[in-house]
Amino acid sequence: MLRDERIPDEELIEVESALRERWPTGADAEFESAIAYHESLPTTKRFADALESADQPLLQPRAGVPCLDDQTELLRYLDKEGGADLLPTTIDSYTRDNEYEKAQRGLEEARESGEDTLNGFPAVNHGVEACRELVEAVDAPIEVRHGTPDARLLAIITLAGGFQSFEGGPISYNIPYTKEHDLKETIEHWQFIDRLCGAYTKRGVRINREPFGPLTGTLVPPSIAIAVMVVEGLLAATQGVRSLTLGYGQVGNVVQDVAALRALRELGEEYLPNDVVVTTVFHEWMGGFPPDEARANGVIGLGGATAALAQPDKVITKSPQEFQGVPTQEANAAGLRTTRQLIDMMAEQEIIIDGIDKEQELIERTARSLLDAVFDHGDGDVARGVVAAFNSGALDVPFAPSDSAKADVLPARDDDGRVRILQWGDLAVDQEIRDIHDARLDERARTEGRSRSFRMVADDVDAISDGKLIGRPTASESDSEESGRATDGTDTIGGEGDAD
Amino acid sequence: MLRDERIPDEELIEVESALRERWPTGADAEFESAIAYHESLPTTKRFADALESADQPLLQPRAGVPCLDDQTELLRYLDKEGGADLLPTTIDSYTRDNEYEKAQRGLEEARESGEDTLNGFPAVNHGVEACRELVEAVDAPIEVRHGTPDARLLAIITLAGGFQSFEGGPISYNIPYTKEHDLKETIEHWQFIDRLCGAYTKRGVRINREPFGPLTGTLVPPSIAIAVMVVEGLLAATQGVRSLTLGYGQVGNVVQDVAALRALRELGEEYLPNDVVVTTVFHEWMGGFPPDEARANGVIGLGGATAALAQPDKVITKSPQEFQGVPTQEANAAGLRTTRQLIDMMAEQEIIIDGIDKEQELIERTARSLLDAVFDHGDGDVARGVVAAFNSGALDVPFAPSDSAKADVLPARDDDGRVRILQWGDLAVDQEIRDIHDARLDERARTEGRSRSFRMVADDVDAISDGKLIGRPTASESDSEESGRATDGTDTIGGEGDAD
Amino acid sequence: MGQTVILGVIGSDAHVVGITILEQALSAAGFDVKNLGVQTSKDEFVSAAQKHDTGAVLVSSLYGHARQDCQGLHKQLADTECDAVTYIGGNLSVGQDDWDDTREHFRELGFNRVFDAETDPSAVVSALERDLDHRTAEPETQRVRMNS
Amino acid sequence: MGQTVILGVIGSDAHVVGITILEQALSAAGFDVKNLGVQTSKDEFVSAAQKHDTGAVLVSSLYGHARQDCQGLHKQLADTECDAVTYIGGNLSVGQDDWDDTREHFRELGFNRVFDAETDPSAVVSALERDLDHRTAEPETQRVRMNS
Repeated sequence: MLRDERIPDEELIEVESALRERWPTGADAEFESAIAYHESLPTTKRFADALESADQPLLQPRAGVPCLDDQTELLRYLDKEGGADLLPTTIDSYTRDNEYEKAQRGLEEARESGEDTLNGFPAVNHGVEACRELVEAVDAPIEVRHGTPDARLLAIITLAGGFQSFEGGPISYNIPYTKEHDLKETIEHWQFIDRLCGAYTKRGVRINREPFGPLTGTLVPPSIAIAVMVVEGLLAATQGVRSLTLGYGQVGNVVQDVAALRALRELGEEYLPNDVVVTTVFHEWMGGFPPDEARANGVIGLGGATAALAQPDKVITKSPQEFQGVPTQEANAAGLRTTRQLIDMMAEQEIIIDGIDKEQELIERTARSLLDAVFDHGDGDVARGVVAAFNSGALDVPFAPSDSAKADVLPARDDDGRVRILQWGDLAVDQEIRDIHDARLDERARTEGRSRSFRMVADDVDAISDGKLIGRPTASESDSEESGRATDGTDTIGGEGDAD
Repeated sequence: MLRDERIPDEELIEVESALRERWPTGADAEFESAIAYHESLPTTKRFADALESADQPLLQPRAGVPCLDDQTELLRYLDKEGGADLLPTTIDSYTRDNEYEKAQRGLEEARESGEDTLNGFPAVNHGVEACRELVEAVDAPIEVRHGTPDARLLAIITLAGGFQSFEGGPISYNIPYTKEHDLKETIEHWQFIDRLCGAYTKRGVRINREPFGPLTGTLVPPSIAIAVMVVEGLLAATQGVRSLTLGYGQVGNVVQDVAALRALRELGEEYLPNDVVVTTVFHEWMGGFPPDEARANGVIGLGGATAALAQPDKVITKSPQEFQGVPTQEANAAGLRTTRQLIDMMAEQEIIIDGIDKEQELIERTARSLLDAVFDHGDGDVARGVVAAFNSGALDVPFAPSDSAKADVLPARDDDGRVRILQWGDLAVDQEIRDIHDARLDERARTEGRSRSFRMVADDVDAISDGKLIGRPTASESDSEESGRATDGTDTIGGEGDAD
Repeated sequence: MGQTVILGVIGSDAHVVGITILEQALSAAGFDVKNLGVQTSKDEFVSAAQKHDTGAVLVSSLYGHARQDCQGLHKQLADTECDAVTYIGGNLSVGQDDWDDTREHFRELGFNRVFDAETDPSAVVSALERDLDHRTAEPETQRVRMNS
Repeated sequence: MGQTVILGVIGSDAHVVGITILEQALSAAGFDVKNLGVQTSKDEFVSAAQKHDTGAVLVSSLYGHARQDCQGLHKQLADTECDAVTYIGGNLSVGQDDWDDTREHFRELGFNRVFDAETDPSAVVSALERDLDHRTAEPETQRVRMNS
């Protein structure tokens, strides 16, 4: 039965042994020699120390290609030309689905053809030694970034391979990523991973863990993201994790983003045990990007400016080629440097913005309400509570594809561009808070001369890629813009005119 | 004798006739037919109306190439691909020096070779008809941008040619641009230009005038820039100008930039007659740019964000290729779009920053003190006063090459990155204000563990192109950074180690 | 109105935002929507269509594998004597393929309408209203862009 | 110390920031600086050098026309029996010319030291201290970058 309790040593060892047999490379992932290996690494490779001791936000990109030498070269490039402080290794999709055989075929094809036949680095297939070669080949600490619901074997191999940070979590790598993975089972899998990190930690190798804060990446209300981060943090802490980086994805409203990052840090420190070092990571806009590098640079610029104001411990940067998928290494490095320039130019300025406290209070109050619901649903057990809360809809994530969540919640921006909740489903939030959101959305509805509806959601989802923050009714609907548009629209049937 | 008095009709006509004989194209610049031409233009070409009625900052790039068809194509590109709201026509350097024969040779070479042998559009040589073709060929209103101390013939021809906005002014196109032009004479020349604009205005063709706010473009203290803008505005208003756009160049500190733009608008409206419509223009960073497009985009991003906060009426954008000189049209359009994305994403957010009022008060107080000195120096006559004030150093511009200014003032950033005055020369500012600046610079000196000195100025001048706002002592001086640097320095002789 | 419409993301694609919004738009327009969610197999589409005697099957795909994922879908629908209209929308090809070719390909597979990823939900609603009320009208495919 | 140093921007170039800061640096180091300002002609450099019996002539150029502007400068200085050391610094060539070629060119014109636009003023001060105290040392040219 699922419980938020530390996995006993013998169970850890037993499960670990069984998992290592799932793929030949598991054999080399021996814990004692891994400890010795970590101890042999220079202090500059200590991810947790580097992150926790920084006095400015550290920058980290995303990057993963199939072959070891290409991945080495890519990371060196991002270090040298992008000035990344922390490096990533993004894992391929097959590995995320535990399809190691497919990943193996992809890797072999990549080696033969020289093409990137996988969308990431298949670390399980590469095995412990290759991971260590990668760790040694670059100067900065590296994190495993993926999106794997059952990442146990990936964790066993990459941690033995010298990585000291591991992204993901049972909710954040289930609810936004898959349809059918059972949440209860995913939690058990991540309890194992956190327990493994705890075992390293106990031996003096503090593995940094980073739940994935942006969730579905699309207008996620900060309170929901923060509640999920705290739950994942609590589950990890129980298993012995002592370095936790809680995440949050930019929504694009400066006040709300700064307030959310402060609330995240505040609640993280409040809810997590004192012996856990809590840091925060800010993800530059994870939603749709403009199909234009110049405009994309504007989005990245706002991300950098927000990071400068909010001072998270880490920033995951985007590239100007975000729209078209995986960026070139040059574009990836450019995103890092644009962000750096903004942070460095703004870092020493004292910019105190009004109203952040008030927004932070609203976020914290809502997040507490969701966390209370989780504890209530589990009779005090956060593991059982979170499963039950997602099941009842008391905790919910907008646009969640997972069958484990109701996904009844729909967000929309208010008249100031802050993300509010339009449809509540069964979210465990009291009427007073709901009234605040409703009032703010009504304000927007009045401004736009339309009623609150899913159309706002649809418009908001596309707004930033269309060059705005808020999805206001378009000019062709309100007839206020110059010609041209109308002409362009004549060959569309069933256009907006028809539909209204 | 120089006086701030309206040029009589007969003098205007007499001088205009004489000037029109200086170059063959002058003959076509006939005032009455010009009025008729302006009246025939569609309302969308009315520069002043477009600018004054906008509800969001309008964007305008810089751009000028020698040939008419190329200039037409360039402006169309910036309109279509850059989304410029207002278009420029930047004039070449020979024309700025009134060297029309050299400009003619350059233009002919350009036509033959197809190369841009001039760094701008020689409007005098092109003449009235070509200007009109250009005005008609593009949709947006166009402004003449140049840097010409004696721009009288240029004004006669371009205004007759259908342009409705004319950049520059007697101080702002003398003090930062030339060494030997006499300020008194330059003022007389601009009185003529403003009087000509006034004549158009009186006939219903409101010509917009835009003094060049950034001055030397290098750490200009806002109070100095604003005092110069007000003086130029007053001189123009006397001659009948009724649409004035006062300028300000970004210094990079958000609070100071917003405060300065508000102070500019405030003092502009206070000092100028009620029948003058005052608007403001914000120039994205005019100092040295990073030699890297990605970092340059960061600088532009901060410019866009500042514009979104300060809401000037117009923004002159920079391009990511700023470092290398004249940008390609693609880069120019990219700068426009990056700026637009930031403004559009931030426009609807209410972001109220603390401390702007206090900074604005300090700027206004200092600017008033400088303006009082100008009035005193001229016994109430602003034209004579400004000459005398520059002569005595009561009014001064840092890094001014002109013999008409003392250029004894040296600026430096304080610990927050705001531009303060390090060396006062004879600037007409009382001890109380000086003490505030001194205290802020001492604060920085303490932070950096060095004394206040010109080294701060030198470091600040390069800081943004080096990726920071404030020119802190570099790592090699303070020995706090990783190796590498020291090695790079070994083959330099007389390096910093020697000098200290 | 009131006709049943089947909606889902085909294959192993987990992009949920589009169908979430489309579901809302269709419900608001009075359709009875069965949202099969993400990662829906061909078989699941077919059996849902059969079970609900559906008027329309709306397939979404955003991860670039629609060609493979839809292979045989129309044959299976025909085998169950389902005469629903079928739409497909999303990022229907990998890379920079020409849209006309892409549309043609999916028309040949049997889709009545083909939409790109920029399509406004209201365009789908209007098309459905048309197709389900006026089944005699000749089916068309078109590209509808929301913001260009 | 206390030796006179002539400073100016040659030709029709109006870039004033560099020499303003250099003037401050040289004054602070105890040199007697005559700053001729921007847009200074060859003749003005030569007559100032003659008038002040200067120890060094420092030429700045940032607008890319230094080659033309400096043509004949050293001949004129020699004609007036001026034996000042001469430095030049700034953006000394148009476009992406190779720095070694540029430096070589200005050495051949007669400049004792050639600096690029990234030079720290303190490097110029140190070089001058060296050259004016130890005139027997062999003149050198080098590229000094402040921040790389």
